Amino acid sequence: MAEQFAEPVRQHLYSLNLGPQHPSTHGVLRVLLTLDGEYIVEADPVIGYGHRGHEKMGENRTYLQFMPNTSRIDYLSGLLYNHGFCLAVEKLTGIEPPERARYIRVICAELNRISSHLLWFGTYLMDLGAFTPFLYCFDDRENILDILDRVSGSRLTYSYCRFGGVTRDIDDVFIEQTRAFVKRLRSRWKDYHNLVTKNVIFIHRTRDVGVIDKDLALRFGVTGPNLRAAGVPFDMRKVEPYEVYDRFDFEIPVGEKGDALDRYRVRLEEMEQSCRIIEQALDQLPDGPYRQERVRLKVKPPRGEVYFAFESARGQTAYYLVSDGSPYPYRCHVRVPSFGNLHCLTEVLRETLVADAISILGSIDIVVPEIDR
Amino acid sequence: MGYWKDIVVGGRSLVEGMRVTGRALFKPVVTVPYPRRRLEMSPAYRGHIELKVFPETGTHGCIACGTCQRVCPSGVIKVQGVKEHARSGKVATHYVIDFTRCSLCGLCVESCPTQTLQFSTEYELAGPSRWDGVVDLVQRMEESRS
Amino acid sequence: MTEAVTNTGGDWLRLIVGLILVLIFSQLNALFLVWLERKVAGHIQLRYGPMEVGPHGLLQTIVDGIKLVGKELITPFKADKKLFVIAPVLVFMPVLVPFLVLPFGPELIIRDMNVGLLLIFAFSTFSVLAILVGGWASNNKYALLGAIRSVAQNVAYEIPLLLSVMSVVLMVHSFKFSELVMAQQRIWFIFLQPVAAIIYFICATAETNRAPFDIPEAESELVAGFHTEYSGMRFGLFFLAEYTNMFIVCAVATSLFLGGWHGPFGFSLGIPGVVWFLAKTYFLLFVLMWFRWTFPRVRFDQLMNFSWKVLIPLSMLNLLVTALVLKFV
Amino acid sequence: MAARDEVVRRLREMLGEAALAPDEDYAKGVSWTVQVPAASLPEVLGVFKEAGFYLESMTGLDFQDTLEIVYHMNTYEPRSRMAVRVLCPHDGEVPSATGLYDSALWQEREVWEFFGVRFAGHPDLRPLLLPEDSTERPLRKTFGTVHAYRKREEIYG
Repeated sequence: MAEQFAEPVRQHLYSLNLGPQHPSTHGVLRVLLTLDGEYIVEADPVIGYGHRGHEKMGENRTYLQFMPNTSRIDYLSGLLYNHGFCLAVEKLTGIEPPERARYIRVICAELNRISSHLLWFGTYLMDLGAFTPFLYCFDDRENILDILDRVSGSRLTYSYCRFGGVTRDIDDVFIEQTRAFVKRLRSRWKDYHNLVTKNVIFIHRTRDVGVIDKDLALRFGVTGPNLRAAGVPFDMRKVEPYEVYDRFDFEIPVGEKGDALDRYRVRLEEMEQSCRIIEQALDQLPDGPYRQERVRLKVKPPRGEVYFAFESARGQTAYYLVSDGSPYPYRCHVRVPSFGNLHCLTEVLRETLVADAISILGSIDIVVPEIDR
Repeated sequence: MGYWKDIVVGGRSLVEGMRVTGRALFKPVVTVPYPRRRLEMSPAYRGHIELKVFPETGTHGCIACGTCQRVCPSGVIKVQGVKEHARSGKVATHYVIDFTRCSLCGLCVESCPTQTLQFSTEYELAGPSRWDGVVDLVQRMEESRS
Repeated sequence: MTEAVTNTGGDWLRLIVGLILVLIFSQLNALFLVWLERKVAGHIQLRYGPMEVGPHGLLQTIVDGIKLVGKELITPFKADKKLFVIAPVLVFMPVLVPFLVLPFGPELIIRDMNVGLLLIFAFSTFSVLAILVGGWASNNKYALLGAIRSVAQNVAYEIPLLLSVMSVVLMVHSFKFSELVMAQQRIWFIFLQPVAAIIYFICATAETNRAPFDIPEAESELVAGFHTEYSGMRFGLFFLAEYTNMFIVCAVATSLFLGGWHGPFGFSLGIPGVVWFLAKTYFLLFVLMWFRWTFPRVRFDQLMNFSWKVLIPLSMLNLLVTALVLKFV
Repeated sequence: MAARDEVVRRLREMLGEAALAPDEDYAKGVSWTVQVPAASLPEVLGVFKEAGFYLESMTGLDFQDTLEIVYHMNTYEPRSRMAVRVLCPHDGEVPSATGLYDSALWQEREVWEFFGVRFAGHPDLRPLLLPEDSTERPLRKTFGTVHAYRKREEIYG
């Protein structure tokens, strides 16, 4: 879009603090903008307002005690983070969870992914000035939270997974509710498309805005839907299938040029693919125990390290655990996707308008506490 | 011709959008006017912990072993127990939790060897003081029994 | 001599009574509209909206008003204090004037001026000045950006607004509201001038800074735009002015395109004219709210593009066609 | 896989066979581990850059005898993650990767503030997540309570 304007005159520059308290920075993020009129000459995201020291905490807690922390790193997809941490420790120690537990985890993780995307959808539209889709999404999302509440007992920070299983078995009501939810979500697409996707104002606000192409993504380590919108079919669930993802038939949606509209489309399509995974997992759900009984509360992995990457709602996430043989990790590093996704803003925001900055910031879907850790 | 087509298509899309919200205007409301209507908590709901009363003994089964105290990630729990006489096991006399620091992970409930911990379904826990979160569960149990 | 005195006396009386009525009506109307907006928004979003104070929350806005009066009036450090204080007054004053010429009913016009329509547009432009003053005086970059946007937007949208109104004026040969309305006794102008009506309504939305054209106060970009720094009743005045402004543009739309106090096609169905007028006006207000809770916000340059590339050519064309038809048919 | 093999071939030429350790069954989540002396880090990362790898993660490990910086490089192909490990003394310096990867700008700032590793050639070494005036190195084992402070060979030996 920027090419369409005349070359901005570099004089009377002034700086504007977008945040830390601002309606659309999604948490305590501050973007230091240098503006020329309404054009952004330079953008410098300032982060760290929500730094809680999760990595240091990880070194001071046993592996199991770190579990509640993981769902607080990214509170919107807490279950995905639980899941990933669980898999990382299981890989480190060699615990094999029973089949049923694997399926339960996948179903719940995908539900969590949908809820995270729905929330993104709502807040993104709110950034663009449409308030109503936000409430519609929350109506749908509430359904997921109710479903997950039934099994995990919590609505946001689940800590549902345990090494070698999950805390609670799912029942028939859960299965029924999940199927009903998938059906309901599919019937909602038409409304969403009529209200948002086809809307001419929305299309104009997002098309060709904030293009993150392949090259930029490579330089900044952008992953997740933002990378897939640029046309790279890179999804850890397909590339390095963990858990039982290799048994399901699903596609990785990709975009074409990586603008905000592509990112929007990719996320919407991803929700549909998650629905497919959930349906297949429910069909294949085996009977059996939901938790391995012999796992001690204080797991003691052998000396060594593991780097386990998985796909959270925002992109490629990884736990890097180093064990010295004690019940406490020697080092516990979390690779968070929003870190790279946000960093590329320094480049993407250049030569855009303030209004576009908000649109781009919303479209890359960051969770600030995840960056700050 | 693109100019006119854009106007027509764009205008149509706006009308479509208004139809969606217009229909919603007459749909039933989905929110709950909270203090007037309350929802049931789910069976798995994780509130703060409380001591379970076993009908056989008429009291809790806490033996003050301290497993929950050690497993708690945030150091929320403090248990104290006494031995009635030299041969008998310990019985908890004080079981203090600081709910304000609890992250509701449920590790204490899972680790309890006598299964005497359970989640309460209470959810209106706001209080004017930070010490309102500090509760002695043994005392609480006795109050609820009487 | 005496006759002239009583005459002016009668005029004065009419004016004073009218002004008092206008003051009361505009306040009540604004409070009601705020409530209506929240209710409409609520039900569009599948929730209740205000429910607690009064039946269905009807008294909520009054309570909110009292709260606003009780709040501290904060003046930011290094703000231009005089202008900062004047701006809310400046924004509220001109919105009262148009009520003098609005035709609520056949006999319910306080002053039926022969330049009534012009008066309204002259004063509605005035509010831009107030916004500029308020935004500039705040010493806040968000407010300044909002003020700049507001001015540019108003300049761009005044033109198609007036052009679309001109085509109606051409048909009636008058700026007088009573004549404009009387000309629509048989058929409303919306059927004769649909393009002008649509353009007028779009521009009116932009004039009143309503979504999807609410870029001066775009809350997700500029926090609250030009009134970011205002608190208490100063903010309240901006707020009331916005809603009163909405009423005015909708009332003008009603009298220009929807037949004012007339029923459809000359059937009044025994309902008094003022009811017809208010019903139509509130319907238009409802549509404005419907817009706001449906659409995303347009971007600043798109807004300008839309005005200069679509609305202005279209309204020019419409005016030209009207003129030609009137001349040759 | 092609990109990975290409990198492995070139790194063998550059560093010799001993520096590379394969992990065929991907048990640690990386396919190859490359031990690199600090001086030749820019060339090694340059090889990765040319093969289309991105800097996925970068972190430090604090041992009694040394610090270790671990770079995880990945590309958009299955099972091609590689770890680059650089040893660095506690008050030492590591060449910066900012010229090659823009993402290193922030990740190096993070490692700098948490471990106190200076990156030579980094344009802007301010704290990123910590307050601007902080001088602590929180992830070093000398900060706060720690459970163990070990030598490197106790874990990897």
